[in-house]
Amino acid sequence: MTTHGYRLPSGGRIDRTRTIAFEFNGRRLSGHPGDTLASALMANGVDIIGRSFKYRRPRGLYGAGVEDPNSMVAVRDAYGYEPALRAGQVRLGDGMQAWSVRGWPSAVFDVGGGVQLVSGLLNAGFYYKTFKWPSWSWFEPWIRRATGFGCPQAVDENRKVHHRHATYDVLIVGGGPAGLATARSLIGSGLRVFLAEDQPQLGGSLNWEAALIDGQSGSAWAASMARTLAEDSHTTILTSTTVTGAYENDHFVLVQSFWDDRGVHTECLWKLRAHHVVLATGMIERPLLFPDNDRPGIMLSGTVRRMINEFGVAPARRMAIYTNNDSGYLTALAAYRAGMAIAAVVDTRSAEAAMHATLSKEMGIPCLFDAQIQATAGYRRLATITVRQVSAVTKIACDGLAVSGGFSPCVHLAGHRGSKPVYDPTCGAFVPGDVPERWHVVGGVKATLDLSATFADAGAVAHTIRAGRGGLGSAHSPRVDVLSLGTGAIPTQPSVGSSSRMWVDFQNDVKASDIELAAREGYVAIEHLKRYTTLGMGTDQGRTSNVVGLSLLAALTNRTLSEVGTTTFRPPYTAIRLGTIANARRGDLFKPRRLFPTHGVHENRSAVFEDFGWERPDWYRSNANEREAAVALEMAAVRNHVGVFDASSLGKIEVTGPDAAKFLSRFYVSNLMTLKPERVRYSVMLKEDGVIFDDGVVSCLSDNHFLASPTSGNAEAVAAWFERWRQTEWPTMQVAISPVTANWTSIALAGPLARALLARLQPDFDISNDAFPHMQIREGTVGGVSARVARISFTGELQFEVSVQARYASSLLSTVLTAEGDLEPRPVGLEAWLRLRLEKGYLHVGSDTNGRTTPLDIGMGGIVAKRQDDFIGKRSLKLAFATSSEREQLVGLRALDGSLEVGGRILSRGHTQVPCPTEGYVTSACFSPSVGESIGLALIQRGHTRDGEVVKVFCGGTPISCRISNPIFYDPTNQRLQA
Amino acid sequence: MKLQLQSSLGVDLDAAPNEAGGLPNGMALRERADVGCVFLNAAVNAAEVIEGGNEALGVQLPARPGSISRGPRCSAIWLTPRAWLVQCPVDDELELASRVNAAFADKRLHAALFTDYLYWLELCGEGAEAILQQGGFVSLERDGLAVGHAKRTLVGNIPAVIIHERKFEWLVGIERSRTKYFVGWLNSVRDAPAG
Amino acid sequence: MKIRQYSLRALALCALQGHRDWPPAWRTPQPKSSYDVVIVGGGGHGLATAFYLAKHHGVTRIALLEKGWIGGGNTGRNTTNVRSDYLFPESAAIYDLALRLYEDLARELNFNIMLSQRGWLTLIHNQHQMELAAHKLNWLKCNGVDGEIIDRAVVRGMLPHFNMGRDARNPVLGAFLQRRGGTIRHDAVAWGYARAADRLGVDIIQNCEVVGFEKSADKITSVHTTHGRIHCERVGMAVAGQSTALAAMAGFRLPLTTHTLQAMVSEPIRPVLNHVVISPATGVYVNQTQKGELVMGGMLDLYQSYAQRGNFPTIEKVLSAVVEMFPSFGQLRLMRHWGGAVDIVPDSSPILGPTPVRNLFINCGWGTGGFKAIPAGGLMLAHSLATGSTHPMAQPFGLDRFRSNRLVDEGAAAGIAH
Amino acid sequence: MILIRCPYCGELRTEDELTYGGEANIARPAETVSDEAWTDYLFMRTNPKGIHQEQWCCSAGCGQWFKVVRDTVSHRILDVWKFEEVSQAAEEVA
Repeated sequence: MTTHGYRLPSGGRIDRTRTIAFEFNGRRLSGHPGDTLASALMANGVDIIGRSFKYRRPRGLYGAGVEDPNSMVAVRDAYGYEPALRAGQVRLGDGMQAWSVRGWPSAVFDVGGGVQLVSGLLNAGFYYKTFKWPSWSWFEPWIRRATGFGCPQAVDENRKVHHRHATYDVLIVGGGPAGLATARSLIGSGLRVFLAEDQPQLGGSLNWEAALIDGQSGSAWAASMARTLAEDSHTTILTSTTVTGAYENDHFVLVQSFWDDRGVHTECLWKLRAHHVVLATGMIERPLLFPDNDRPGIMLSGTVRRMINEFGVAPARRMAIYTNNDSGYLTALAAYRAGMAIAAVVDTRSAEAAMHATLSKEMGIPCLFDAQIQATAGYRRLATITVRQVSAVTKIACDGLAVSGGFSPCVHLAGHRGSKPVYDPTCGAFVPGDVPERWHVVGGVKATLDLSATFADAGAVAHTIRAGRGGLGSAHSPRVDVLSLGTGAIPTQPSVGSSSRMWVDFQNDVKASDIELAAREGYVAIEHLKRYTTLGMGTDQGRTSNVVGLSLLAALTNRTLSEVGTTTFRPPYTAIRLGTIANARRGDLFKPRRLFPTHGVHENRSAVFEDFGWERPDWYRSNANEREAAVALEMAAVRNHVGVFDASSLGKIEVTGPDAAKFLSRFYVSNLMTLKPERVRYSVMLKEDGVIFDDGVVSCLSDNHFLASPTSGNAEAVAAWFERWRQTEWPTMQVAISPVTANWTSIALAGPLARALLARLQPDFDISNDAFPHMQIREGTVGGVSARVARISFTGELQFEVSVQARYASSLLSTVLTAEGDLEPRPVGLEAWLRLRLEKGYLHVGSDTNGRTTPLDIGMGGIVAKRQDDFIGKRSLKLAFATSSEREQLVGLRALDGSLEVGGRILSRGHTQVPCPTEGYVTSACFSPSVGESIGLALIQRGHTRDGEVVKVFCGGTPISCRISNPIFYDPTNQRLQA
Repeated sequence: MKLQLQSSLGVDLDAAPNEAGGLPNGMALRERADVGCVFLNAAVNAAEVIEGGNEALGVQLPARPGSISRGPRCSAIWLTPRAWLVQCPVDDELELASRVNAAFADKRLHAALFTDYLYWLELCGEGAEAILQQGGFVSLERDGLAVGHAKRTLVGNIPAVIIHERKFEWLVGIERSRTKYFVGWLNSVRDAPAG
Repeated sequence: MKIRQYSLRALALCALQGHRDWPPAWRTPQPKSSYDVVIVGGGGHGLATAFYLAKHHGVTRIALLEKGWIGGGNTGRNTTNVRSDYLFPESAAIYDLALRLYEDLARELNFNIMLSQRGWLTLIHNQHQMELAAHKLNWLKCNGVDGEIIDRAVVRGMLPHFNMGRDARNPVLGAFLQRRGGTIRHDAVAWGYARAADRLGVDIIQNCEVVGFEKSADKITSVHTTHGRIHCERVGMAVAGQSTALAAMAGFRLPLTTHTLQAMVSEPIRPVLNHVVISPATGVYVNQTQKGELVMGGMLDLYQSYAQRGNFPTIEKVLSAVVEMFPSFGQLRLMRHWGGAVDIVPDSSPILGPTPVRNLFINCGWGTGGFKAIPAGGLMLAHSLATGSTHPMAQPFGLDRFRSNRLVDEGAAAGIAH
Repeated sequence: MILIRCPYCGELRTEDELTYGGEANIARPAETVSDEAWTDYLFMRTNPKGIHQEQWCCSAGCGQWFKVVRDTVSHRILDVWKFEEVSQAAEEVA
């Protein structure tokens, strides 16, 4: 019948005019465009594609699509590498390479197959009972090594990924007869319809079933439907697109793949919202249980039809069929018409129940009724089956066996939304239960096997949707003349053979005997069964095994299938590549980097950037090549002449309106009602639990116009915090909050020569010490452009902070850095800046405070006590713990021997070795050039009462001695910043 | 002395898709450094300041969400129930802001300089909406964001102001510090397959 | 012949009999009308409580009520990570106790819980985090808990698939490593405790929901269930995700909100990742199960939810971070995702001990850290139920701390996810 | 996926564009209240499994806070209203 492998001389939807070459396990093979890897392998006579998970049994193709538990392969096409795919899901590409992912040295000759010799020990849950002595860690590495499919490889990925968002009136899931008919009936309704079909062509089962619709073959009808729908401007049809998940409020996630002769080149992940949902997902065939039912050559009956009709491949030379419903006969007919030899149809039912039996008999196909398979033989491929009937046992030679145990509707998407499937005993299947509002279920997914009924149903659903949306149009009712699948089949229990040879879950090697054992040991809750035996937990997610396993458990525990129920259906329906979800969000696209407008100027100065929410210069290589040396030079510049620091990320929130001062006073520990125009005040801000949230200065620019400057990291959070309280708690306050941080660039000039440097910028206001003292702000022009200049200090030196609109930023920074004469300004990075403030004992929120620090702990108790009116967090400062003597309070530390490090623990009194109790930690530390000592700030229990005390600090190694001191190490009288 | 103006685009234009090529089917992307902005924010209900605002700006401050009023010198975009974005030629920014601030000395309405906060990109062409929709829904409504309307939303995981100027013409404003990221993102999504 | 002790020998013997001789792992008793102690909640903490109560305190009349199937709550839905590298001595003490108990649990329960101490790596992305790591290390050494800081080269050797390139958005300077951290087979913990507790006489009653409490003065006298009324002397409650509702039934409030914590798993692949890795920059963690699947998770969904379902925006964030860290993992496939309902306390520390109802004791509020604390949580609740007093280790975690605002805020102290 | 129509800007927003603000209608006590009342305000929440009144902010849109009645199991939104308005649904629940 065939001259080349198993390819049939004619038929199928493949393009026989072209041949494409591919490799499987290093063998060069060929197929045709339109083939899947599965059909091409079958056409080339490849029997064994992989090995099972636990016993490493040889495995051939079992299903043609996502339901296949067996054919896991690794694939490399022209666009990338996939370590674990099912062969039936892979469109064949030219030059494609594929490998079996289990079995060593090969899937055909697998040394690991020897594990079958001890399979009696490896039943369900065996590892819970063993490997405890001497320790699981002795066994685990060996067991781990034996697991898993493929392995990711570091190879170039050329596959592009895109994400799309869309809103539609109707989403139709499934482009089989039910979905197509529904879409056709919605044409002209004015509704925007989106139809997603997971196969490359529309039609679903019509492509491989014998059906006549409106006088045409099923596939011809589907093709004409596709043309009609493609012409409709309101309908969008995507093939090769799987709806993988349904989420609340009718959001769906879809994966669309675009492929050409060389493989999948693009994937598009759709996030789609639909007002109506039509579930037309059809059914998946399920197997029958019998001894040694896992041999290569045994496959689902529908898969056989699909191989013949869609791909022109004969799955075997001599086929037998084992069925409990009428679809087995359709397979027999399809095989017969394709010219294959049929060994027998083995039907578990009696002759009267089989409505298509006569047809088979007319064609001379032997039919055995009331029959069950009690054994099979053939290691690398099926060779014989042994059939038992009441009166006889027959051994039949065959190299292929098509199995049908009925059908399971694809209820998954409804399940994602929490809809519990219900067991319908009349059709022997779980169908969707209560579906969400505006969901409609059509066709096979509600176990409708009859096409006429499906079309009628589709028309009715379309009518409902149109009526609900006020749409127009009329139903389209195709005329059907078709060989029906007959009635549904109830899963039946095997009555012959050993349960320890019956595979329920092919991938994980869960056998009927494992389910018996689980039941015996009390793992009878369906989730317990699943977890104990691993039933349905493989990559196929139990599509073929679940119902079989459930019916077995039901029988073993004398319950109905309804009572047993199903496990929870969780997204995704089919596995999604992580790379597709990640959408090339790599590197800088993973998280935006926020750049200063002056970024280029810093780059020119060889700044070393750190990401603090913004890319900020940490230190400058233009100052020195080593971080420590550069930092020392930058500190010296500030102390001795002038340093230039980019403070652009510092928050800038304009707070305006008649109640602005009152409003701000409710957030800060200090009273801001008394803040006059051109004045600046420092304070801290609390959350309601009394813990410090942020600090910074508030400037009064003019009456009713304030500028709050939260820390860089909190700029957005503080603006949102203000806004939330304004809207929700104090809606009648007349205040407006305008966050304008990125509009401005702030350049701080710090050091004894700061005023001279500022003068070079020719401000249009007096900057002398008398006219512009410390803690004041001016608006005017600097360098000829509008600017705000604040005289504040974070370094303890004379300091001006100049803010201009960002478009002048680079010019401003370049100008001050290249100031001529004896000013010698240096760029100063964040590290030097933070050490300068540490010498001065200024707080760095987040470093010197933690999630429990209150203003009382940092020495602001006096200011709190003065406040008469309420502010956020004030009440919490009166709770017992805030005033308790155990509080950790902020103090200074001077190292007496060794050097302090951030995070050093203060050992409790009397302890000199760890482990031991501690009473605080070092929050900031550095060697201070100005003081000539290793200094730090620390939160220490009762610290404010312990000035001068010597404590032991553990910074790794031997604890060092430190003296508790005032936190202001540098210029305690503030002479320098007021100069 | 006078500090120099710098292009408001803090990124290398050569790396960006531009009119010379890179974008599919006749689409164009262009920086709009000519757009100046003033952020108007009311400390009281909008109704109380609309009249004064109109007088100072010569344009009706819109009260309907998402709508834009266009005047001879500037246009005003609804941002929140109490706040508007005023677009004007970049050189008019200071003067417009001063006029508003002079009209509302008590600060019931405040005009903040805002030109340098936002970086504006113009995206034109039939596929422009599809490009934006790779970064978010743009609108979850059946009919999308109508022509002549604006909204704030997320595009490519960052906040943006989107204005649907006219058919196939969009203006996108993003915070300046994320410009380089956004242009990189546009580069990564521009060759999406149709469908 | 029924075989009770689990061992390789027993397995071999049973194999000869076709495994027909294994008894049920636990009985299926009908509830009696009265017990000394009723434990509500058949998750890890409830089952551990029952076991330690019977084992250490000799209480024999114990009922454990589970409204569904045991281990079906967060115990069955978590990502199975264990570690004890906590900062505060109070937290470190309790989590390290749990880890030490886990280390010997397989033998104690005669049930292999598959503790795999393959090491917990908290990545260090910048200088600031390096300082935090040093801080943490000092703290742990003071607490007597193990930990070490490893440098970039060592991380590279440990994580061959990790993105060490210059294009990495979050560069790695090193990592904080707790070698004793790792993973445990979560179902085995529930089943192991259940089987061991059952053998000590505890009645484990599944599919039995508590619908109310009968009180006299400020004491519970009996528990109303879907299986009828059960009289009892003391009640223990360990019902993560349902704590608020049960407390309301008993007449008091808890400072909790319930959120979804999601987890996702890839298809099984060959061993590629030996450690548990968490990145503080993204809050995302990933490890590979013994079966080969990658288990991945991230931060909580920020809004309150009892949905116990996954949600795509979070999944997208987590998986983008995973692929950014391990670019080749982009080739793998997301097989399943799910969500658990976790109880979040303002200070992210548990609530243990007495309640306003005199004979009702609780164990709740573990947030995302419940699984790793199971043995200690059980031990603490058992102590309260047996003695009526609070174990010294549990004292910092009493409900009363919210009145004085004396919180144990681990998250705030370290800025790290649990 | 949470989906809420903002009552201020009228746009449908997904959870990516919204910020959750916790339980609504928790009154801020005056400074003079007892420790118990204050810590109740700080920490105690109703946390119901089912109908919940809560605050949300249209944070990526018009920046306004509003109130929502949501089912914490199904994520169905039963009502949305502005701070200055009263909700029929919320009153029925209460």
